[in-house]
Amino acid sequence: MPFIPHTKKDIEEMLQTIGASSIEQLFDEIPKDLRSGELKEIPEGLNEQQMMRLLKERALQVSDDLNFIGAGAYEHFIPAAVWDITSRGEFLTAYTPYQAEASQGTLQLIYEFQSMMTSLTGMDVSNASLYDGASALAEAVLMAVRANSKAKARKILIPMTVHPAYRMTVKTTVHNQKIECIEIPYDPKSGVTLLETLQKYNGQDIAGLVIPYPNFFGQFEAVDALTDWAHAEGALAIAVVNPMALAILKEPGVWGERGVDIVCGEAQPLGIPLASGGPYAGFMCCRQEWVRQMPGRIVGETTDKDGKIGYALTLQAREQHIRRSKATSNICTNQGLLVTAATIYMSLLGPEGLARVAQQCHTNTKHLVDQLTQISGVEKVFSGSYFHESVIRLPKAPSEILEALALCSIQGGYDLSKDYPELGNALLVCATETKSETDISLYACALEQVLHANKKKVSELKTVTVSEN
Amino acid sequence: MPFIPHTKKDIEEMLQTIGASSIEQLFDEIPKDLRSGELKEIPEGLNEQQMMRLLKERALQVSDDLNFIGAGAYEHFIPAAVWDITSRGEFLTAYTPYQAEASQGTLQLIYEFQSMMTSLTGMDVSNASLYDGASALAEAVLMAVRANSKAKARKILIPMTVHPAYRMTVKTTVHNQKIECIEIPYDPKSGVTLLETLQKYNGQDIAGLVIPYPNFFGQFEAVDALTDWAHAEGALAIAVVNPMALAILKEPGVWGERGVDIVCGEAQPLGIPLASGGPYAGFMCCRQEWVRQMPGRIVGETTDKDGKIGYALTLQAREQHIRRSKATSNICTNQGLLVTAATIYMSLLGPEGLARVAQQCHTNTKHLVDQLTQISGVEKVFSGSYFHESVIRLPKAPSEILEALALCSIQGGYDLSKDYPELGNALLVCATETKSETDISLYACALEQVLHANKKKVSELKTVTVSEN
Amino acid sequence: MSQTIFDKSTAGRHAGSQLPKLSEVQGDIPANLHRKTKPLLPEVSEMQTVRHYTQLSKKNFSIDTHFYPLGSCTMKYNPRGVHKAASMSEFLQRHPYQLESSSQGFLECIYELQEYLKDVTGMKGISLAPMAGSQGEFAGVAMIRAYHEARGDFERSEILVPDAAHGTNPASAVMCGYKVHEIPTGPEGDIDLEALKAAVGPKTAGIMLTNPSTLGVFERRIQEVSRIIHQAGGLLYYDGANLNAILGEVKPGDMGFDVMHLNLHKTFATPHGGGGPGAGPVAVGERLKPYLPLPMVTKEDNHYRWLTPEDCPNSIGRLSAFAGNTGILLRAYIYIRMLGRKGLKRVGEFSTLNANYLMAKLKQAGFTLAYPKRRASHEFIITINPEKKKLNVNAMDFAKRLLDYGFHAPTTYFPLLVPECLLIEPTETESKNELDAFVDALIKIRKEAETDPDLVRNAPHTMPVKRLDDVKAARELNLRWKSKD
Amino acid sequence: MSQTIFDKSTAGRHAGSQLPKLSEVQGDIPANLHRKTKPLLPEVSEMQTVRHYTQLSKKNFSIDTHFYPLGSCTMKYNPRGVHKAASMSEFLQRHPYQLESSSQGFLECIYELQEYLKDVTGMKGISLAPMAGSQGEFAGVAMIRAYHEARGDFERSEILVPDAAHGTNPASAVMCGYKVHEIPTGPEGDIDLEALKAAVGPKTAGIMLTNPSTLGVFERRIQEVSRIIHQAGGLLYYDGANLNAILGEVKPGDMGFDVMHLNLHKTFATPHGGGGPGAGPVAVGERLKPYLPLPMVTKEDNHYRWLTPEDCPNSIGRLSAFAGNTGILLRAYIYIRMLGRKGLKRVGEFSTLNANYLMAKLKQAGFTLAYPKRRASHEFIITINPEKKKLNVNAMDFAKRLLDYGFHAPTTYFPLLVPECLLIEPTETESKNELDAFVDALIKIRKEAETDPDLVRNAPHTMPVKRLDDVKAARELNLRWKSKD
Ligand SMILES: Cc1ncc(COP(=O)(O)O)c(C=O)c1O
Ligand SMILES: Cc1ncc(COP(=O)(O)O)c(C=O)c1O
Repeated sequence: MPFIPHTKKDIEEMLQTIGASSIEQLFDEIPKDLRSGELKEIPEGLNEQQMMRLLKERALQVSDDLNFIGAGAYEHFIPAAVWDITSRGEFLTAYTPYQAEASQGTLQLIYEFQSMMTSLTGMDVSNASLYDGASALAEAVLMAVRANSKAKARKILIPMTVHPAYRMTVKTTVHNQKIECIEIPYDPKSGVTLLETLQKYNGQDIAGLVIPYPNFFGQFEAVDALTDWAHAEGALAIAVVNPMALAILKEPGVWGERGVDIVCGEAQPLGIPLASGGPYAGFMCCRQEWVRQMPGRIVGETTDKDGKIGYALTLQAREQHIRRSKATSNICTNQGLLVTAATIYMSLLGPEGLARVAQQCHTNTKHLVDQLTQISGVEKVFSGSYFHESVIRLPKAPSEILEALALCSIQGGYDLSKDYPELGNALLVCATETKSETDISLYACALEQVLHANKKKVSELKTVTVSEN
Repeated sequence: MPFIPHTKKDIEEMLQTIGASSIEQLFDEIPKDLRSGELKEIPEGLNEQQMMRLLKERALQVSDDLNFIGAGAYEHFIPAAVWDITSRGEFLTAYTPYQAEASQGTLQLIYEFQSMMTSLTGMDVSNASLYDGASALAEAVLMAVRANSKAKARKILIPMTVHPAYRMTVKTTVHNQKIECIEIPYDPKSGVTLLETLQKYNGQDIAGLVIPYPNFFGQFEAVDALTDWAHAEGALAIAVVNPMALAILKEPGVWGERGVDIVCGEAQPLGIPLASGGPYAGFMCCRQEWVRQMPGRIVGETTDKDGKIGYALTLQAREQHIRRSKATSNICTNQGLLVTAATIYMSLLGPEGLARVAQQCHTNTKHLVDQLTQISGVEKVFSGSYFHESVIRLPKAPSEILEALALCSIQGGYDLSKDYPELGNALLVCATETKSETDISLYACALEQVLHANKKKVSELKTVTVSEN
Repeated sequence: MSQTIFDKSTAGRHAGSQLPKLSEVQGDIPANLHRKTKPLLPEVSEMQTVRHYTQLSKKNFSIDTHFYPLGSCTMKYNPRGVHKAASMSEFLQRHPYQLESSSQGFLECIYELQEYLKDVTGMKGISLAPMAGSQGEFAGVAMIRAYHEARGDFERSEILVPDAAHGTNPASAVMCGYKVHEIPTGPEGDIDLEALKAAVGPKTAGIMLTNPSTLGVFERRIQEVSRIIHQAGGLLYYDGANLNAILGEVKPGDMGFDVMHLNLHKTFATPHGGGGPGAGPVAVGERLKPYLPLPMVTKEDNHYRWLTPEDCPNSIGRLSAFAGNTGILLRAYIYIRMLGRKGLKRVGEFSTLNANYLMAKLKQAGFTLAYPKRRASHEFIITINPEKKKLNVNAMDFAKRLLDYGFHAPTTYFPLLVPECLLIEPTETESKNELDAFVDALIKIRKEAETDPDLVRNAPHTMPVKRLDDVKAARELNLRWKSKD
Repeated sequence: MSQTIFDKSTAGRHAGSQLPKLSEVQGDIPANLHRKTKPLLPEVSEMQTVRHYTQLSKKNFSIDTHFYPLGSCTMKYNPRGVHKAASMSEFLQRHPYQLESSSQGFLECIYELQEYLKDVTGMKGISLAPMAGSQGEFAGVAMIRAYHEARGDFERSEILVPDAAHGTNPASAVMCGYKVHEIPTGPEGDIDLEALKAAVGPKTAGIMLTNPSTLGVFERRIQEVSRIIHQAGGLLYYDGANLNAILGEVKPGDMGFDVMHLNLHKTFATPHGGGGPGAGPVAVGERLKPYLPLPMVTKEDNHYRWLTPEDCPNSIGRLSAFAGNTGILLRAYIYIRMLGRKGLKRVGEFSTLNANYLMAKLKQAGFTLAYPKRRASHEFIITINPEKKKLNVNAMDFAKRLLDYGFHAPTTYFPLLVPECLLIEPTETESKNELDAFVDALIKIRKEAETDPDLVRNAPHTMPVKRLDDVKAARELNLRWKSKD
């Protein structure tokens, strides 16, 4: 019996103690007509060996291509130490740290995570994670509405330069509470939100303004002006950021005159593998004044009976297990293990390492865009600088081109034509620090071939050693 | 500086404390003319990311074929838990447990390993490992000579059915001490050592007789008769065994009238990956009376100041760090981590699991031999039953056939024609419990094609799901 | 000893082999966008990081180290093989937007998991999108709202929730814009049917309950509850946190539930990670299928693909940027494949056997059961109220002292309606020996409470810290490390 | 608490998902060959195994958890990335007899490692076959014997070994059939040259020494030693255990050594695994090349292959069944690739800096250096003799008390010629902060020895067990678990 330790003798003795004649009898309070028959769809069990072979076969049907997709999930190099330690049983198989004295490992780690995140974002307070970046933004919107002193303000402005899936998630989450999300169009030249566009909401009951940074196109919004506009309008400024970018870019805590109110985003770039989109970890930081509106767990330093420093979950009166229907959120299980990985990752990289990763991602993407746009028919879509993603326009439908690139073992980017039909055959591309010069040339060469079917063959390039990055 | 934590400031302060002006100065006791120049053959360093890519490229040049080779190293399924736990830093990065109080984890584990090994072999005492099976046999031979009361006996009989590399290792090790190894031929029909062949050594100064089980051809030696012959001749009986086989086969402790004196062998089948031949772990067990002749570490149970049970290295007076030139062996560093893996493996498998693995290996190999010998021109070489390896004869040179099979992603066995030219085009094949019916058919089919280039194609078979085993 | 990583930091130090090589030309991010201050991240060597977090890990209790009978949390063994298989590089490296044509092996697993979970729950449709139980609840209640509104019924403003319910239930209802109406529980742990009847009406959007309930007993009149709610036009939501108890025995779909979530991190053995991640798939009967959240996987001519908003125009939408906690889904899939249909049924059987055995032993030992006339489900409640009255040692003291004995504490002070309660869930993966040892420890602690009550009141004594001051933590908020100088 | 796995075993229990499926027909092993009794292996569940060995691991000190300044052992950080790269499935699954044509990527690594190590040592030939230092020593001395015998010189029956040498040196010489002649050490740690001159002669096969020696000092007159030995017709063996100190600074080949081993598990950071595995490649000058043990890898026309006995007719032969501890070789290779030529040189520099700093600090703190006039190499010795005389607290007491302070003890009572010695080797991967903390601990312990000597004499107090009775362990031999019933 996989994972069940009972011997025949155990079972007999246990039933005897209970005073039951069979295990079956233990279910005698369940109405007979409800007892169900066999599970039909579930196959016979496999031992670990059989299972490993099955899963290896499945894995073989997932190709291991060179990846140039970004769009909210970024391939970074993850040092071996990160998951070696994160996978230790004591982190992996512990529950939420309710019994603080038996959970000091997890609790201190979260406290350290909070310290790192507040510093990266320039905020006072961080929570211990939310599900992912998109749901974190949804929670930030709810929080802004709760926190905003203008009691009736239930409108949130969300630029269309926010990740489309984030916008959908926010909508799904907040519309039941009759909060209205107003989408703000972007400037088709620069791919960012213009202050002019916001002006028409002057004087309205706006609870919050969302500021993506870098935005979905990889471009830099005018964060100072946007933050100040929000504050001038009595709205909360909500930054949704890539934490990796903050290693080199101005932190939201110092945007504009006063800094933003809430910062949220996706911690995936910090040591969390792509893994088809999850588990990742949403994060949220805010200014001290809003701490009691914060959703999710928070860890605080305290002392024990002997005055020794220790850590515990705190401000639990915000949470569902204490406050129930009056909680700041329904979240309970969060993404603790990913926080563990992110904390170890940030510790290994340090300020210098993180800055270098961010810098090199930028450099590589710029190099990629330069190379791709030298191909005839391929052009840049937006002016202005970008972080580590950028939009290019292709002469044909991206979906077709992406399938053709996949035949060269290249995942070429994110097809924007569905979410942003107005951009035409637009593709969002990304080259993180994991890409070498050769990788980038390989992509350029493959695209050239797909579009113009000539020039050097991809296979030639492939023999070049790829360890030079 | 990879792995060196010093900052500039640290270095300055440290030099100041030392009273040196530079690190260079710390080497001033070394004669100037000895100071060497740059390392020339060593390339520039790589960061972890670059290194991982380089090694992945190297790994891609090691093919991941279906493996039917045995010959002393066996592919068994290794449960994930084995190396998950073995790789924990506390096991992986500890030193030899000299400070017993700070090493109870390793020490108790070795004590448990010793308990398991003595029971598997039917002996009284086990050590904590030697390097590998071959060097363990060499140590067993030295031990037999030391232990043997007939002071002048320096002859050891080694059947040719012992692994050829083991015989070479023994020779390299013992000939410096003027010990003579006499090789005993096998019966060409049954592939085992006949008692008659030994009779000519009756009454000679034989210190020990080596008994391989199963022998290198996979066949079963007449262990009872051989053991009794040795004892009748005043020689020690040394069994060299596959511990996996002992899960179902009679343990050396009960061979013949009195059981053997020393059992050694290779622990690799117990949860240790093939890994090109190492690190593995040699083991050695013996009867109580020989314990002080044992080479290697031994752990014993003892008590602490409070009378609480604990574990410590014991009988250290046998060892080089105490006894120096009078030690039982020069061994110091052994194969502790592999012992860790083997212990966890045996605990996970238990007596039932281990017996099933052994049984299924036998069944699969029998099935393989049946299928292969149905191919015209392929025949069995020896009569009698075998454990999980067997010798077949091919119509062409095995080396050629093996290269051809490799093109079908099959590693087809161990070519015996160099070590045993008298057997002709002989090949030693093995199918452990990791092989499914399909795998075995795949091999048969590939061999058929290689030999006769017709019938069903290998590629057809390959599409059959392989998770059925 | 309990230094933070920041205390170990020295300016200018770094883990050299983690620094990427920089290209010579470094792009063109305008200088005014650069950050002015170095973020407060540790500056430590690789070994310092490894040592610090390895040492921290050792301060945790966990399934891999301790019996962890935390009620309502199903802390069972998390198979190492499952973790390994789900960690194969092809799975870890797959970008969420990798083309479907390059991802069939992954999509196949997800698709089959959908099918399996429908079988297990007796439901007709499923979305694996929710990232934990509470998000599943949110999605389920949002679908209930969508269903009523699609029928033009905008009057239903209330969700009924039994008083024993988990905190996420009322919180999720409120997140969906509903008011919460609490329904009391009867003396034997079943819902008070009269109160229920009195509460239902045209405002009732639905009821959320779990069965067996968090009181550790099976709601015997579930069919009647279902009838009452359905007659009033409401829908029934099933909180799947306790599914472990009835796996292969009863299906929520057969009990009359319209929508439910599963906690894969409980029932399907995915590790809890010190707080998460989990996954909370939401399954529905026929009526709610159109509203399921995205994404889902469908199979067409042996090709697997994601369903799009165009395929599901009435979906409540998305709950996350991508496809939820897919790594956890993969683990649940693998776990199911390992157990198979027989193994899954045994989970229900043996988790129930273990709970009833432990309950019987504790009763024999003189502890007070909250529901002495009932069978335990996979968990049960004892109350320390008698001990508290007699010895002034409370449930929390017992819980903390258990830590000294090497057992994680049961859930304390939940459900709220049983005073001084310990909610005990042993799960099926613990052996009889372990359960016996746990009973022995509780007996010893009670003896200590009689002879040396301060020993228990001041517990724990052997943890890295003694009992912590929660009040101080909340009053003197210290939520991040600050340099002392 | 410290139950063995056997104490947790219950007859008939097993880890179900580890049982292979059996075929129906089960082969034909004759019944008389079957074993009659079930072997005493634990019968436990998978979770019990995981929990038991996870808990056991927590009782160890290790590099990943503690500063471990064990002299002569070079306990430095073992990079996690190296372990991961060497654990790629292609490397782990490769059968030792897999065809060369299917193994080029692996053989390339091994070949390059051979080349790199020749560069590092200044030697002309190398075999990676030996599986640890002591096997390297054996192989080296066996080659010395083969060399003399090939020249028809059968008279040389002695190997000289300084009294400070590691125990493996004399033991290895004896295993090769030599007698051992000990050479005394002078007051400043150098070899007594007069004694050496007196000892050499026609019986001298060679000398084994390490430089820097296990006394933590560099043998300053090594060139003279070399001249004396060579003039007598002997050869010089270099014990490479201390190579960390001089990596990139001096090459043994340049010092005049003819043959040496390296400890990859020391200098090249492969983890020591609680006792092993290691690898002890043996490198030689031109004269001994023909005798190198098998196997080795050669490169021909960009193709890598193993050398065979036919290629090397004078080889001393094999030392193991296959190619030695190849997994360790791979790790050393990867480590070298990560450090590169500059990084390797820094190892020598910073291990020396750390040792000299620690020595200076301890001297300042009033501890007694064994060789106060000398530079430390990568390690150094203090003697607790003054403390012992004054306070009756000895080196072992200091060592055990250090455990309570969270530091692994230095090597104690070795080398044998310094009384009450602690041989301290910090390695280059420790930070100044850590070294300072270690000094503080030693100062505190000395204060304790003055004020409360029993506290130190009875240490340790915080380990899983108190001080263990070694005498009892040897006298009442209990070497395996036996059932109590
Ligand atoms: C009964 C019950 N319902 C709901 C939940 C919420 O599930 P999750 O923590 O996955 O959000 C839990 C878990 O804590 C629970 O025990
Ligand atoms: C100086 C010295 N020489 C030789 C050895 C033996 O090396 P190994 O343990 O690898 O056999 C050691 C290690 O213990 C040592 O410290």
